[in-house]
Amino acid sequence: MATPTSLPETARRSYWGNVWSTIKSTAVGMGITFRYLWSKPFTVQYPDEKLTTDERYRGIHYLEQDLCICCNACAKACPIDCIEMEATRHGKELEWHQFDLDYQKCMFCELCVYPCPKDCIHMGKEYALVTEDRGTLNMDLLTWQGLTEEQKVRIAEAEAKKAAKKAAKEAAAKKKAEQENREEA
Amino acid sequence: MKPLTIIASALPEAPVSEAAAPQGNGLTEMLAGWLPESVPFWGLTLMASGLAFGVIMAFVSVVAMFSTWLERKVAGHIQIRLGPMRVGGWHGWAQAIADGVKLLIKEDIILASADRPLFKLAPALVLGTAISTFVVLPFAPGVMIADVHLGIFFVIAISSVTTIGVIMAGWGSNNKWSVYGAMREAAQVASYEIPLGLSLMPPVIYYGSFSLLEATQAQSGWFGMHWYILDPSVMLVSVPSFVLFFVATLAETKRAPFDLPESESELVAGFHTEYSGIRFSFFFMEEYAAMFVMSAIATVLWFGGWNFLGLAALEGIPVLYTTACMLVFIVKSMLLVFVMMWVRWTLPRLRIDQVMILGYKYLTPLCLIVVFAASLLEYLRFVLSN
Amino acid sequence: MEAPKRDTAWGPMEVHFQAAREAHAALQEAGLEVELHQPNLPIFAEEGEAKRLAKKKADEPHEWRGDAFLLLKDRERLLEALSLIREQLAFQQIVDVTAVDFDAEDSVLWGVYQVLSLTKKARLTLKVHLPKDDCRVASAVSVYPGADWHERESGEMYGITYEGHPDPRNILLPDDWVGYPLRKDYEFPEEYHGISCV
Amino acid sequence: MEEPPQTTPPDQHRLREIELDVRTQDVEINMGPQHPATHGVLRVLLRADGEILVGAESHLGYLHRCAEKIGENVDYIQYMPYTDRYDYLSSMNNNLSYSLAVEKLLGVEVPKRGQYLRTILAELNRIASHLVAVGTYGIDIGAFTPFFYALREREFLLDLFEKICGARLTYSYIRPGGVMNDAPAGWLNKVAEFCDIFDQKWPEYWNLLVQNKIFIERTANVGVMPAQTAIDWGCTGPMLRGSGVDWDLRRDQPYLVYDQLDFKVIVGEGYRGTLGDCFDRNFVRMYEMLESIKMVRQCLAAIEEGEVSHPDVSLTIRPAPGEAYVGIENPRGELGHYVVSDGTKIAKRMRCRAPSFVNLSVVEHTLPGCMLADAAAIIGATDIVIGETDR
Repeated sequence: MATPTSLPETARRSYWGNVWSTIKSTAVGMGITFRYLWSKPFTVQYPDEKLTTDERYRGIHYLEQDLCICCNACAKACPIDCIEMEATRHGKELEWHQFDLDYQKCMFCELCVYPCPKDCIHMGKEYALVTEDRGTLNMDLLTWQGLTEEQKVRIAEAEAKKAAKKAAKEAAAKKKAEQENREEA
Repeated sequence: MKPLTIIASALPEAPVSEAAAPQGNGLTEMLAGWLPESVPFWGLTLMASGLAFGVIMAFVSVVAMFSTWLERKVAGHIQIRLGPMRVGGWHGWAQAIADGVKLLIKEDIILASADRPLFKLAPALVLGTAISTFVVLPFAPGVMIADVHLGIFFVIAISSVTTIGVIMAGWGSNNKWSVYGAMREAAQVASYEIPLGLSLMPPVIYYGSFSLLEATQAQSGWFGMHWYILDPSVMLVSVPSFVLFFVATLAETKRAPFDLPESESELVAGFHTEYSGIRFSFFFMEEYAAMFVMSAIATVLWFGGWNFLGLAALEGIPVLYTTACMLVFIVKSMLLVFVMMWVRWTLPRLRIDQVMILGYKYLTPLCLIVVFAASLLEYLRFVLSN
Repeated sequence: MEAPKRDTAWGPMEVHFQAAREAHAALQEAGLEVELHQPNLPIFAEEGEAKRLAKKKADEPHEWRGDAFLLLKDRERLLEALSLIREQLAFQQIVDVTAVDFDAEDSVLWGVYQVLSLTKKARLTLKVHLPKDDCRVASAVSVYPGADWHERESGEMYGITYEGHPDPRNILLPDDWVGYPLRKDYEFPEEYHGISCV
Repeated sequence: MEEPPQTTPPDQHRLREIELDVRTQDVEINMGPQHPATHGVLRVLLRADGEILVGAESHLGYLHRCAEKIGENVDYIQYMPYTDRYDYLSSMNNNLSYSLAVEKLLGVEVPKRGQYLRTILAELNRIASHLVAVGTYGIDIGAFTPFFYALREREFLLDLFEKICGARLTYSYIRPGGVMNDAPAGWLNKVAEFCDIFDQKWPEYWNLLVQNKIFIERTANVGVMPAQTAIDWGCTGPMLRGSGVDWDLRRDQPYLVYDQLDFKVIVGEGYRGTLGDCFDRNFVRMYEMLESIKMVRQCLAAIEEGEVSHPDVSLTIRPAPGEAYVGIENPRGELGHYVVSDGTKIAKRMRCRAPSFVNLSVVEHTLPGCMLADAAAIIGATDIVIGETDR
């Protein structure tokens, strides 16, 4: 099999050489550990002290819901399909039902962030996903559900505008018709 | 001064030092004073034994608890961690108590396929032997359960009974890893008995006695600093013999780098893989008790026992003197225990054949050389002094 | 030997093409029927080509980029070819043995052998076509011992029988797994021993 | 060619008669899948005659996650996070191998700054991975403390990775077409700082662990693998170099900017025992860390401002049809990705040639004849990551 290129350590050294190298290397090692015994510990006491996460940290997502247009781009980009969203459209306004991100599956790859046309989904800095029930890991990223008061107002305004427009249109059509009638007459 | 020997009569076979064991003295006499005269002598002896056992057991528990805590703190700080910090507030001082309570209330699992009598008996045997070695330790003047004349011999003999307990545990567990651990323990302890016994010979030759009490008393000179290891006339022998004893001790107490019976990265946990709850804690306590006993023997034989610089000045105040002596003794022993821990967290583990090589090829011949040198030195001293 | 020149950011290319050409000539000389396939696109895409290709429809004719490979026509002579590659052409190390099921409609699998020469510092890819209905090929273990586990893996994943393999058990999958998971026509099981796979 | 040593088949019980007419039988021990020395869910079935092993057989597949099948079902950029999870100790290198294979099909070369960043990160990740390898090796043979010192330096590296890509283990930073984003301001200075710190700390591991007499006794002459066996069995990385074969893809098939860097390929010398033993493998790892530091320093000196990603590569990748194999020097050996494309968004074949898988295949032939404790030492010196062997 092998051709030994050099003698093994034990064979090469003499009896007393072995004794000496054992004592020496043990002493060197114990010197290092003894120095560390009195040095400042490197660890932090986790729940009391927390290390700061960095600017680019990829933690639990957050959604700027008022920007989101429910285009499903992030859900399509996700390699494991862990995003599900649902909203009803009222003209320009969205009535949100759900925006679920399943952290049982999510692998924090940030691929959902890039395709977003409105730049509204971000990786946050929260990281503790400790829970006693796995079901709770299927999180809803929505800050509110359904319609907000402002949205309702805006929808009402839009509807009123629409109605006014419609009325104006109808009125115009009526006028036109009347005019035509008159012309015909 | 005469030591207060408590249950010398409980060990009828053991040769009792004449100077130090007046019959019916100590605890038996104390009990006789309290109890009605109708209580027979054997009853008193039994009660005294029970009391002594209680005291030792309590002491062992406290030592084991403190040692586990210390071990974790030492390991932590060597590894730039903190170790336990939560339970009890200051540096997790109550961690060991919490662990003890946890182990007590944990389910005691006995495998269906285990050999039940062996499995159950093993932890008791292991802890029992560890405790009985405490009998001969001279903690302070007068605080010693029995001054066995062959005290050193007694400790070596009793402490190797642990091996039988470990083999029982390994075999009874019906687990191949456990059997491996047990067999390693058997091979290792049997081999290291020789260097252990031989390395104890230089101090024995020096003191001319096997008695631990006499060894301590012999070192009381020089204002309490006439320790064997500090005596310049024998330093050439005392230092090497201590190093050899220490290495053999590590192997005897299954401490790293000789922790093969329970090497966690090869044998999972070796012979106590299948133990849980209180039975596991027995093995745990045994390890620390054995460490303490071995360190205490080293303290007595090399580091002057309870003697310390200027301690004799307190002799006038008995209670203070005894307490101080005890404190000195325990602190010295714990320092050696600390060194054992320090070694453990520094060195890798040996392989079983290397353990054997170290024992037979290195330690035994070196011990023989040291014993020979010690004898020669003693003869020279004898010739010179006459 | 000098380290080969770095042609691209992903390593030298020309040395591998050269090795493929040499191996092709040597194998043909030995009477083995081998085809040399070389890419027809340049190594680097021209400006905006990635975008152009990205817009291309799937059914348009495509150019081809990447590694060159040798296609051995007769799979019965694989061992002959491999030992020639090892002994004469000095490709000492087998890097990978795998298979490719390009399309569910295809009638063949590709058996792919990647070998590496530590002296020439070149790689070579040898392929054989294995009909799906008679999926067997000689095991390369006798020539390259390193093919052992690779062949076990592609054997279980593609259902290829490596004839003469010393230990043809499953390696990653359980012994009683049904089907060949990496084939394109593989149907995912509903459950395995009562464990739901869905 | 060397015939591999035959292992005893598991079903054949060896019954032997030894002296004193004692009939003995081999012990079959199950090491793993839950065992501290198998570095994950590897199961090795050992057959032992007392403390001496007479046979070994590995059983894998406990961590099989169908990564190659997934690769045929998701598009190119979506597959990238999965490559992180092969060898989770050196995700940067996995990303790099995959990205290079896809770039080979795309025919695009990353801009210079991107290449330098990739090189720096690959080398830093190599250090991080070797630190774990050497540290856990200490644990395997019973020295617990060096592991914590190694993890302290690794922590510094993970902080650096967190700063540049936001993750500490599964980076997904190096992507087809470039890198995720440019290094933040001051990051390169931090890397230089790390190099200085590491140079000071390295002798500690060397003195505390590798130079220790017991360490040498435990590793020298253990698990000896001759050079020819290593080549035959396809071993790569420190396993191959530990056996004295001078082969490093970074020098011999230079990718990225390695051809412009001045570094030495560390080869085992057998200076504590036989060439190709466990000590040599760790020796190679230890010195490779220093070489990596050297390379990082050179990269830091040479890096210039500019683009980090190729402008043509977007999130949807449709490489030209064809096939590409790119093997790079992972900390554990040659990590190759073999990608077959038909011009669509989704690959036809996504093969990962994992170094641990190959290196592990030779272990069961090295074990017979060793002692039980050596099993931990040999498996540890192979430095396997089960995520990679099983994929």
